[in-house]
Amino acid sequence: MKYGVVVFPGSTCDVDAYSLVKDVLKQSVEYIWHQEEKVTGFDCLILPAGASFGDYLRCGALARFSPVMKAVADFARQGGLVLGLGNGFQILTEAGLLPGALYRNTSLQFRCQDSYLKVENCDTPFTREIPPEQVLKIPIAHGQGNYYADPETLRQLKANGQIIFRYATAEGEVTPAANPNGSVDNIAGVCNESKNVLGMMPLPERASEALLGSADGKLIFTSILKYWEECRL
Amino acid sequence: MLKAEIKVLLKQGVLDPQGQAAEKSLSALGYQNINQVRIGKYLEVTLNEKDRTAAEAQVREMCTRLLTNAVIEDYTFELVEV
Amino acid sequence: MLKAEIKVLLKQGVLDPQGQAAEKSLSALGYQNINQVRIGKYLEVTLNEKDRTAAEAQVREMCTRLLTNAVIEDYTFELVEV
Amino acid sequence: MKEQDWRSLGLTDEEYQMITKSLGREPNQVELGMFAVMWSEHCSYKHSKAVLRTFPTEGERVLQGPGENAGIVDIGDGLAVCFKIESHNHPSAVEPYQGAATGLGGIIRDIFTMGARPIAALNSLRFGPLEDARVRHLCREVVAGIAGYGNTIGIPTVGGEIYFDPSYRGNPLVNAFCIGLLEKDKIKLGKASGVGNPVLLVGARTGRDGIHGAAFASEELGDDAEQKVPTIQVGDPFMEKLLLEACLELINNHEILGIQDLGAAGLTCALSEMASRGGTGLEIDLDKVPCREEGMTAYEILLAESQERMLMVVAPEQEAAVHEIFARWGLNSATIGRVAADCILRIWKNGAVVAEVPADSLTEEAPVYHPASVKPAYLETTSVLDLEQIPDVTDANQALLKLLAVPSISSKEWVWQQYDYLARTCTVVRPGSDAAVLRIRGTKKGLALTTDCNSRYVYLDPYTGAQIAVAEAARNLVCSGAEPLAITDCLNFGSPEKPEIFWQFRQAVEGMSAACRALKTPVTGGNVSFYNESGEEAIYPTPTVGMVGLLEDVEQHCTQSFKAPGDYVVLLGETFNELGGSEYLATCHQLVKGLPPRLDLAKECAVQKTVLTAIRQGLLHSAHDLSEGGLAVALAECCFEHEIGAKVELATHGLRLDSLLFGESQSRILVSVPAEKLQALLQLAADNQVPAFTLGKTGGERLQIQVDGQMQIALPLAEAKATWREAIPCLLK
Ligand SMILES: Nc1ncnc2c1ncn2[C@@H]1O[C@H](COP(=O)(O)OP(=O)(O)O)[C@@H](O)[C@H]1O
Ligand SMILES: [Mg+2]
Repeated sequence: MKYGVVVFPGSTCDVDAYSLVKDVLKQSVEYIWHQEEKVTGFDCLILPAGASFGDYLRCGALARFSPVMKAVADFARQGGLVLGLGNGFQILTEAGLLPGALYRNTSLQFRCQDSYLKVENCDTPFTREIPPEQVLKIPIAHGQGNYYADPETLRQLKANGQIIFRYATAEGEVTPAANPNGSVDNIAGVCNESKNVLGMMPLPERASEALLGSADGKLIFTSILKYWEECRL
Repeated sequence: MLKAEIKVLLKQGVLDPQGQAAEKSLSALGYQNINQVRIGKYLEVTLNEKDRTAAEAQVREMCTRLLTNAVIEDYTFELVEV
Repeated sequence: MLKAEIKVLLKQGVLDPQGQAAEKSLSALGYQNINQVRIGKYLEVTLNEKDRTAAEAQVREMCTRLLTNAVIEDYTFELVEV
Repeated sequence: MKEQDWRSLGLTDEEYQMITKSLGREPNQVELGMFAVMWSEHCSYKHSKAVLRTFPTEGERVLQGPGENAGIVDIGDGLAVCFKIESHNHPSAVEPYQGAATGLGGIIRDIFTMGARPIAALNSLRFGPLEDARVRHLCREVVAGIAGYGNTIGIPTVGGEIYFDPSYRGNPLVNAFCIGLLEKDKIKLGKASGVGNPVLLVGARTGRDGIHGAAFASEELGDDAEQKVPTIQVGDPFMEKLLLEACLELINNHEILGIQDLGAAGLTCALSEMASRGGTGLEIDLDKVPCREEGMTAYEILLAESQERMLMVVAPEQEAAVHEIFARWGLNSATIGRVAADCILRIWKNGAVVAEVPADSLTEEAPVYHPASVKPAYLETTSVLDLEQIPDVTDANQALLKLLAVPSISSKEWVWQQYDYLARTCTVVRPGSDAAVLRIRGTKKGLALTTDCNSRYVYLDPYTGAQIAVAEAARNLVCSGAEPLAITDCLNFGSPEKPEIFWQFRQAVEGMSAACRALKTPVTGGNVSFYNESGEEAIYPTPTVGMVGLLEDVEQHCTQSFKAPGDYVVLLGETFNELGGSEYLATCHQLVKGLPPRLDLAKECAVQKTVLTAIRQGLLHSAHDLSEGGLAVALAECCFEHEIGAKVELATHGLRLDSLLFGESQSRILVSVPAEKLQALLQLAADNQVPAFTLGKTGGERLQIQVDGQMQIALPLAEAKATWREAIPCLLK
């Protein structure tokens, strides 16, 4: 399958997503410059982690106006898979492709550490290969990963099964102490109503090889691959 | 020219960790009479524009589109001649 | 009670990378009449204090000691009754 | 010109005479300003140059030694690494966030200037005691500044060091290290060549930032430090990220003849260094320089230290391509002049020549001083340590807990969790072990990185202390499974005009040189920061070592933590009655006294060779060097990560109990070995004549240390770990 990794001015972890697809997943991948107005021929688009536009004003606020974002929105509307990792998640919320907003961690500090994720919905293109009870060990690295949605939005998210990952203990318990950034309801990742756009603050591309400390994140990408293979049939 | 002075704060109901931290530090410094601290952003946008009504409409639009995020933030602004 | 509305900006001459980036984005969005954008902080500190003169002195002190960074920032404030 | 004109710029009367002689006339104001910054200590190295020449700088792998923006070392496979460390102490004392941020930004530019892609950063920090509110502020802001810049530009900060000591109360140290990777046939140099070729200034626009910053860095911090502050430079990591990508795109696809970053002394320094290295002249028109502010004078444009700018020389047919690439990245680029034949820097503004100076007179012909050097009087007192007068430890449990809570020993997680140490997905060993290990994509190889300096040792004996800094850095790399390759150093000292300080400096350089020769780690570059004083007090002399090591197979990396219960715990190397300069004496007896532990370089090499071979043969589960806090602290540190305890038995063999448990004898490494590999390890040690002591086994939830059959330390790991982990966060709350 073919991935596209969107590159905004100041994108930093575009290389991480690109290398993951190429070296670990062994799929084909291309960078997409933010000025592109069309994205065609891709099966999955990744909005990469790190920073974009220096994270100035608000993370994702300036990137969402890049010309490519109209094309990303069209791609999503047509059912294409879009994965926003860290900064990519922030861009997707700023662009209105995902509900809610991400703001400053309650600790007021950037946090780079392992997090443990409870998978709340295994019935999405991104999570179908994850064994339901498995707790994923995936690192976070952000200063603005505090997820907020108003009560009504939250209710809808729950009702539609759009909450995909929640921060938990290594044993899978969702507790306040396991929440690294103050996110409402320990939310670490959400998707849109039709489940083809996922945003998450933990970074699975950093946890897809044993050499780097965990390969749990790879399950997300194998899920995507399986979904794509089935769709093709 | 007109300068828009824009004050942005987190919506009531959205936790303001920065404000709370400052509040704590201030009482630790001995200020006993602090009731509340809130911390947000202040922006100044200077426009080559003379017409206040046009400027107002434009500032509002820029705030909604780019300068603030309505999910978590509220803003107010004033226009001053410069 | 009195509320101090404090606006903080980088001193004139100090580089404001955020303001510059926002300025560029606004012109890319088609706003042609933007002359300058500056981005700073906005703080609201509510005090259990009735005396304006006392409040003013206190706010100035808090700004110097904690709330702003005199090396690179300037601030102004207003007191409003709440 | 009047005396106060040059004196107020920091030039001496003799220096002014040298300038008039060199020019054959009096300089004008602009020229005087250029000389003042270029002849400042920071740019000219006038007090240190002669001593620095004694460093060993050559080796089989060295592709670029000192003299360029950064050193370069061959790592095989057609690849090379480029690395350097630099100080930003004075700016950080005044505006800690921006000072630290721009320090990192500056060293990153030094790396990509050479044509390398920056892949990791480290930082070496020194502050006063955290009990002091101002120190806490500095510490928080410096760390936030490094995080803010490094995380946003996307270069992982994978390691470093941080110490707290009263000597740094008024003058913190902020040293930033960066390493980049490049193909070894793509090295770029900061040279101007080809008469008539265009000179381009790219990146950020020039503002009035940091005028006389270099001169500011070349003075002691006085009470008026805050007033003297030049306009503070604010870092713009977004701009630098764009600059980095644009420059690398350019370098990889087009012929760039010379490229140089702008740092201290701004355009003046970059122009004069490029011309001087290339043996050419430059004709520069300041009206072409994109400025951020209106009405900037020639003086201001030439001296401003605005960040995120680069100067380059290209062939005329490449000029358009440069402008096109920079425009695409949304950056300014301007052709500001041409290369000239006459070795003169000729600067124009408003159609008139405003400065006309031989390039070499600013660089090569800067004064070189051989300052007086006198052994400091304090050493008379500090070197006397009568252990007989000090009662041996009675409650070793308490002493260990006390040491684990010392901020310089305790967990540094509070610092590094603010850094994105995983960006670029190459970090194999994260912060918290002896050295960071990165994989090199597209190869089997890995790099190990560390910075080290125990400045208390250097204070007590600059020669030995500096040797130990090098030895310890190498030991850290070896414990991670890497072969040490080369070093870069940042020499932080007080005023070189004080003979006692200059003596420290010379001794330290000699000590480092000796250790570098023995360990075969040449010096490829570095930085000198003098005048680190506030009030009467100078900092401890702090020659920080940044060292790079290579793993042929990154899978063979090793960390300090115990991995499994039931492993044997073995101590390699010998323990002596050495408490001088130890953390134990400082913490438990409030004494900074004695001589630092002896260092026998031959023994050091033997221990390192043993451990490196053992790791490569797959014998070890962990390896950890002994440093501050000695054996007991090292054992505890090995237990923490995976919460695997240990039970060990020691024998005093005539040693004091405190020396045995907390002494800091050098050339010792603690390893854990699975049972079936113990014999092989002991044999290997014997073959290398390295004493090896099998102390006990890993396992359980406690750390237990028996000495001569008596339980001296028995601590639940949970308690010990909490003490160690919470120390810094508690103090910073
Ligand atoms: N302590 C040192 N050891 C070895 N080389 C040094 C040392 N200090 C400075 N140098 C070398 O002197 C040159 C000038 O250093 P510096 O002025 O710090 O470079 P830059 O212009 O990049 O700031 C560099 O090549 C540097 O490597
Ligand atoms: Mg340089």
